[in-house]
Amino acid sequence: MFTDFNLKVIEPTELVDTARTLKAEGYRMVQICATRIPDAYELTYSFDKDLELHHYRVILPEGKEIQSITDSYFAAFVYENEIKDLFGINITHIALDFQGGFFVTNEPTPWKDSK
Amino acid sequence: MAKQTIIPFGPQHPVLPEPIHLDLVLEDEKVVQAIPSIGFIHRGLEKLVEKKEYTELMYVTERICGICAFGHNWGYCHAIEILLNVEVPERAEYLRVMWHEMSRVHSHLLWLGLLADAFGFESLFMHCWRLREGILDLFEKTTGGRVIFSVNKIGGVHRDVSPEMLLEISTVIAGMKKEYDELAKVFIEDVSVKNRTVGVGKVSKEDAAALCAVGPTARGSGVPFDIRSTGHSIYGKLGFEPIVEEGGDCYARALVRVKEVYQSMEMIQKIIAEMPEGEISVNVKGKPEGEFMARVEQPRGESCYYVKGNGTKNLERMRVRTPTNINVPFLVSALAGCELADVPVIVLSIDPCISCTER
Amino acid sequence: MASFKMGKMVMRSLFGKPATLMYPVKPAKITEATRGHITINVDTCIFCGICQKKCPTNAITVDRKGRVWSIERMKCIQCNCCAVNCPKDSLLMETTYTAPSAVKITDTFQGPPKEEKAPAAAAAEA
Amino acid sequence: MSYVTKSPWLIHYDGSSCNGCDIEVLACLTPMYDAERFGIINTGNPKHADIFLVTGGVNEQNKNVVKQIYDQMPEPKVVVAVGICACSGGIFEECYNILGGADKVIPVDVYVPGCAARPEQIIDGIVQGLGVLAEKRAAMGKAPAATATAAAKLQDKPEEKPAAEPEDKPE
Repeated sequence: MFTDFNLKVIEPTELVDTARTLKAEGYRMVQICATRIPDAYELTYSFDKDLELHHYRVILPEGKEIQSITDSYFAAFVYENEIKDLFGINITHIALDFQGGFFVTNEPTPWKDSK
Repeated sequence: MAKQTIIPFGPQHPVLPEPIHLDLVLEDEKVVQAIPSIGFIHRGLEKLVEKKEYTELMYVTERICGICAFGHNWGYCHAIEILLNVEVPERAEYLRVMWHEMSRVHSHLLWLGLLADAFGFESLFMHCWRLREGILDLFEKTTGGRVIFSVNKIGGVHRDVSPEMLLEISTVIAGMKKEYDELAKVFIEDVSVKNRTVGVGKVSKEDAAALCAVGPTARGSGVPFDIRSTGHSIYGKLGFEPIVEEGGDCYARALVRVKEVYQSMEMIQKIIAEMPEGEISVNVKGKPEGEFMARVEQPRGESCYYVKGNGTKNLERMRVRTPTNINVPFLVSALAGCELADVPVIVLSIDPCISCTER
Repeated sequence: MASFKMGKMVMRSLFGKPATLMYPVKPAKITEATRGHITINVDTCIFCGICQKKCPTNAITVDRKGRVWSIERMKCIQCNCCAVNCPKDSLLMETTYTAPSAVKITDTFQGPPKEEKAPAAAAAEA
Repeated sequence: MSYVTKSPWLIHYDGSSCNGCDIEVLACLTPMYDAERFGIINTGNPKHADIFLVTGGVNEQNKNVVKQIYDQMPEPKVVVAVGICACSGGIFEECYNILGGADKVIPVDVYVPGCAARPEQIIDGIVQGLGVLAEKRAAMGKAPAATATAAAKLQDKPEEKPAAEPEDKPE
């Protein structure tokens, strides 16, 4: 049973290359999770190989944009659009970009001001 | 090049009780591209962490989805138990897996019925749903609810199941298996089922793996990915082996589910036979701190529960990644190049659960 | 023989008893464990307000001073959370469900006045 | 019009529910509960329906869908809100994207409690809805020239704009 949280913090600029390497090594993308922390966002990218989870974390300062990983993992478009709509993080070059129309909410980007 | 037409599918569509909207770009009768748009049942329940304590959040997590309610609740409890360093009693684990596998039987029967309905096999639909009621009755007798159970708690389960009840479950499941044999035969052999499913919505093993598909959807394409094979909880003791089909079409996905029902039924019998005596819950104290991601194999596939606590009774973040969420790209790829008339069957074949997806 | 795959099932359905439960004619199927609706024994209730605080949907209102316990039936989700947390076990999950209605029902229970038996009863129960 | 009492058709729309009530609504139509023996048919077309079953709360994206389906149904019509979410928003009431129960958007005639609502409760709710339907029809009969708006007034219901929306389906 896995009880630890394999976390590795990387720079926002390293993200696309990391995703590409992981893809070549046969990792499967599990999920992307955004968390609001003071003055920044915490993006956790989880990958899986042989049923073991590996998390890569990007701390993205407020107002900065980040490049999409959809060129390595097409399936990431679901999460990236979601994060774009709910957190207001600008993710560029998404393969299937809904331009903020993925989730229509009562208030735009409800998570942005949660802290 | 033929003229392109865009046909909207959903949100209110007879084949699917749930609202999903697809823009189907057609050339004649062929679907060239499908663009999903969701958010019709987005509730934003992940944000409730700010308003509800981590113990109250239990009742929220099981209402993420009414079909796999037990699994959602279990996954969340498991994540919190890891953060709080709680060892769950063995009997509680056995009971949890028993209810979880019962959920799988009920969910797969429900899906098989809906599939039959999607290609117009009304009587098969009715028979699947009639059989499913047997499981719901067992749920009501053991937990008190038909679809939402409220039986889990952090550190164990609320209700114990008496030996007489276990015996009854065992007998009911054995009886159900006999009836299910006939239904399974129809799904596996019947010409009308095969006509509508064989070769429809084909996705190769490589594509399924690249699209990160999970659950029976991936296993139907030959990807042997199943969280239960990590042997977490008591699955290691049950000798679990994932069921894999190589076809990659709707028929293969149906076949995986047909066989998984048998597998779950066998597992339930095994659990009942091996059920240990003892406590069903431990007292839990403290406030969760740190972060963890728990994974549970739901009827629809792997789902993840990420929790981040900061030492207060309100969590900092709770995130749920549900199986349909990650199967949507798979669906988009399966729909490209199919006939318009096959769209409902393909959409159903990934077993979409939209309320999970949008939370 | 594709058309006879369901033959046995069809024959059984043809001659067997219907599977239908005939609900309005026969009473609803209810088991001992069924979670239907919450009731309160106001005589043992100490109006501590824990149920109000714990209720995930805020269906319960407790008026400490007036000793009134009320529940909005159209908000209660039968999660049994209040009954689990009740320190005096005054709350009980009954097996019968709330009937549908055209208005949103609120059930109110008035507790006995505090002076009557406060010290004695509390001591006896503790 | 009297034959409608014998065979009321219903349309079911899933608002932002958790699926629990939806599968229970479907379970009502399958052999064990078999609401079809009362002549009830689950139709996909609002123009054929007398009873509108709403499950789940209403949010920003589907509030127009709910409204459109309601407007497209012919008079007299009954709205049955199934489940706690459709009654009041339930456990999701405090979520940022939930407006509340179905009554925030359309007038609701019968509330069916339960989480998830049991099939027996849903059948009870539909039967109560039939009573309301008969009353509404009687009210319409008294004023033969009554239009949809007049009938709504007789029922003291908030006036709905009858044909403001275009007649196409929300699909």
